[in-house]
Amino acid sequence: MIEVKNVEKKYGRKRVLKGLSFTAEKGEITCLIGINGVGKTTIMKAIMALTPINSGEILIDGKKIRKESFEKVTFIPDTITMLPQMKICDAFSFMADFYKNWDPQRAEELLQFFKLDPTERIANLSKGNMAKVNMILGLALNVDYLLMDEPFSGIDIFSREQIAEVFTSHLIEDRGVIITTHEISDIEHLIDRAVLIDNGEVLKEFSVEEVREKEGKSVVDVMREVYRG
Amino acid sequence: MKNYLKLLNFEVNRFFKLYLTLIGLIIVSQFIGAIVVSKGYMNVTDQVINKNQLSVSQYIKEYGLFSFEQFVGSEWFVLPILFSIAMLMIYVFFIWYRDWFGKNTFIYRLLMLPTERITIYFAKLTTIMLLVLGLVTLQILLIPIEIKIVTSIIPTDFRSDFSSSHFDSLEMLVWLYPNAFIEFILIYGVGLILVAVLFTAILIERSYGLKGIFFAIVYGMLSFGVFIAPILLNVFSNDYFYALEIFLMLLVMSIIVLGSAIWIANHLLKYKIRV
Amino acid sequence: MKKYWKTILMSLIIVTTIGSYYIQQAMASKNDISFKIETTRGNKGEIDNLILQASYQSDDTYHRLNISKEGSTNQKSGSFVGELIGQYKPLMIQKYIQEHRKFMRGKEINPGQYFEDEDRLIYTYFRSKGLGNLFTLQIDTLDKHTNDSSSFEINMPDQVRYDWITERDVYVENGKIKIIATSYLNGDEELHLYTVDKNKKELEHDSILAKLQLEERTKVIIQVFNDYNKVQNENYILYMVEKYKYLENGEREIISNPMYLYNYLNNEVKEWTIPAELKSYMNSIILQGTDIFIPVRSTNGLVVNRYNIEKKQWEEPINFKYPSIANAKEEPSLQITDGKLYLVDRVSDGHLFLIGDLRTGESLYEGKIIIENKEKLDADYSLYIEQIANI
Amino acid sequence: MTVKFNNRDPVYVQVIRHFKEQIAKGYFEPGQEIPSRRELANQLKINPNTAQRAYKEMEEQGLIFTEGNMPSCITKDEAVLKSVREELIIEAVDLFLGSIKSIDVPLSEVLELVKKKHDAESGEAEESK
Repeated sequence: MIEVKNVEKKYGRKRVLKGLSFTAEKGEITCLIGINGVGKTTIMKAIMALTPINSGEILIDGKKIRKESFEKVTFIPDTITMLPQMKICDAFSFMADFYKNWDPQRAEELLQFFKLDPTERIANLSKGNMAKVNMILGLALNVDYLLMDEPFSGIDIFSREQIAEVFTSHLIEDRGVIITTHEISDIEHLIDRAVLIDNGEVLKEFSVEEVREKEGKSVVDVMREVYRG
Repeated sequence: MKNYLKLLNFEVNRFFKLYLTLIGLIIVSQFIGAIVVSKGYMNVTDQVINKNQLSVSQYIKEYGLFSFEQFVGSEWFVLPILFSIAMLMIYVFFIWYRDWFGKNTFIYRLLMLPTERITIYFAKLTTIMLLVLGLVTLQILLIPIEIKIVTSIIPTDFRSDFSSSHFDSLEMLVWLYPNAFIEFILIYGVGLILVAVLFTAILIERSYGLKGIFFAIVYGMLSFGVFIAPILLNVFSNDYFYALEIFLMLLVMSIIVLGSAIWIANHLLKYKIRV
Repeated sequence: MKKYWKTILMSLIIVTTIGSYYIQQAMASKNDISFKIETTRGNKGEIDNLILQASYQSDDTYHRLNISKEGSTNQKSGSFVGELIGQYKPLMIQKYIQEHRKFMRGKEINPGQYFEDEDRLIYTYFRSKGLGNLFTLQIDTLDKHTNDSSSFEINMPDQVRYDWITERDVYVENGKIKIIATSYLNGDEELHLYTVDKNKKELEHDSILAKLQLEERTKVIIQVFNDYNKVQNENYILYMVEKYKYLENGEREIISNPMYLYNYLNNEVKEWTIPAELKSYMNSIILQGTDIFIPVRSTNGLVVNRYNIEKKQWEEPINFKYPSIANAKEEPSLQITDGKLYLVDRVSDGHLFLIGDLRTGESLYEGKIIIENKEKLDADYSLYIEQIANI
Repeated sequence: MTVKFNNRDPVYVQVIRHFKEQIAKGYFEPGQEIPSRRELANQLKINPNTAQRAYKEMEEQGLIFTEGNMPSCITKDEAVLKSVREELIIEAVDLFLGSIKSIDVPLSEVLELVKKKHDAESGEAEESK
């Protein structure tokens, strides 16, 4: 599992993460929920050591991040992490070149699923398609944990539906997924755990099904309580 | 090691198209220059000879022979070199900043590769050295061709013999093409250290943002200070040391500077870098 | 592997091109000119530990080399490595550094600042103290037997204000250090004799042997004839004060050039006149011990005219027979050390190297300095010997 | 087979109810094979872990059984099937009673209405067949 233990982070004097802690289990979809600017993306970058933390600790399966971890964890930021002048097939061969557990068949599968042409240049892709290719770069990796930053935001409804389907597919099964979003409505029944975040702190961390079972509340109801309360 | 080679190849590929245009520019400019300078010389000589009815030997006695250095000194030859140096100096910075800025965030991908992040640093460092040495090589290959061009235009009795090395006519060329291999290693070694220090300074700026620029400058000056410390030491101890001792101290200092540059870069890339 | 053809190709081209360029450079310098000494007559032992520091010149190539009985070693002009190991310092200085490395630290390399005898090596240095051209005189003494060194510094009196001071010779005798130095102050030139009392560590006396203001167009040089490159304890200094001016057509017209002899022992300065017929050979005058030698190349060898300072008379000239070339464009290189004459002069097939005994006039050794790689021979090369030293 | 999930009840509970309705309607005959967990998650657009939990729950309730790694099937046990039908009917009746209680109408009148409605509907069903 991924443990984030009272992580402090400051940009200059502004405290962005204030002793934030939560855990994400392997095999569960954990969703960080909070309005923009509360530090969701920062947490993800911190987990991937893409930005330093001032104090606190982040462990992946009990160990601090090191180069081998990048074969076990992957991060799909909100912009594509490949060069625009690359063709999709170039991007895939780049991934195959560097990652041992890059799965070309799965990449091929996803390409067909998303109905994308491998010889297309990334620069000429629509925002939706670019998000899909970006998604494939993560999904086609045989990793234990997948971090996705706002996978659905700002893309057309059809691409969104296609991406949502991925969450219900075998690609996600028994992998730890952390996604961030600021509007929960369209994926509420996809996630296992929810972590409500507000200006750098975790307000509430709960299992979505348990809350429905015990309190009969949806995630949105909990949010209304917590944020207004 | 394998990742290092893959990254190196990847970085070289990224610059290759621009590199080819640079090479094309150098070739075109120097070849045209060779023709223009030689033709110009011949026109002048023909005019002078015809006007004052001189014999060839009188002309030579009066105005001297055409030496290849006249071409090497011309702007046709020198400008492309200066331009390439400027381009490469800019690319020393651009090779890093292009990954942060621009439409994509390729730095994410680089930092998420399952390899020691210092490999990225080494790959980019080697790329710069390869690009520099590539142009150095190009020039060595072009000179004989340019000599052929000039000799095809200027008849033998008008020109001095072009045998000796042509790199000791211009101050700049003496530095780029020293006549002893050991000097070549030293000069390009210092060049390597300069680029390494610049890279680390860039990484400092990339890790600490605004105050990073200040840190980077301080780090740069510190490295420079450490590098020339033996010379300062010798001056303050009014020449206590012999040249060889100073040289050995400089060697040690440069290893320290290079080592610290790499160590800092490694530390920054691992713990402090921000995307 | 084939995917990385660009990088591999580039690296291969770079390595081969630069590699071959420097191999070719190394080759080029390897088959530079090299010389060897062939003995023709006399005892071979004379040149055993001799090194000739020479420079070779032919149309546009010039470089320096050391010639010895083993052959010649090239000093690539301005080679970085040569610079590092101090190859270009005068041989005498190199010898001092080898023998007294610690004492020689930070010392200048002008032999005129040193005085050496069996038990001491003394070093003098006029250090300018920043602006206002105030000078201090630093005297370092090394006791050769005990190997410890002492040093003291004297502040030169206020009126000693010059742009710079160049030491020409140092003479030490029963506690007195006498330094001959020319000092320059915006164009004016003075030849000074500073006397320092070694025990009291103070400046005892500062006399001006020659003083010249720069009149408007006249120029002035003070030429000291003692051999610059060697540390010799001559009792006498022969110097000339030449005043000349440039005429419109650029010719140099000598106004006056009296010569003086200064005697270290009794502090006397006496004018010395050179015989008219030898005037044109003035540049090759050598003062050695109590004699002034003026060598003149004759049709079949060299005539060395000798003037004995103590007896104040010209003695029998010594002449050495060898097939010299009358109007050769090179001057004979000549050096006199410890009563021996070392001569290198152009002969038809190279350079003659002759060692003669000045007392008896007979030649102890005769040999030829010739170019080893014959095919490299280019007729009008010239070989100039800067210094001959035994190491 | 699309199901509209509400956000308040646990998704796995809604999945189980969906299965019970299908059984009650006879859509699933006893012993019939049902889609695997992965197919179900995909069809119902739900998280595979939820499908997994729903299957586990149904197995506990005896609704379905899985031998080895064969696909799961609906139970053949009549008693279970009967109880499923009853459970749904009772649930519908509770719902019905809950809603008419507020209208305060005598039970006999209500029953009369229900019978008339039922006969009319079954008549139509007869003609349309």
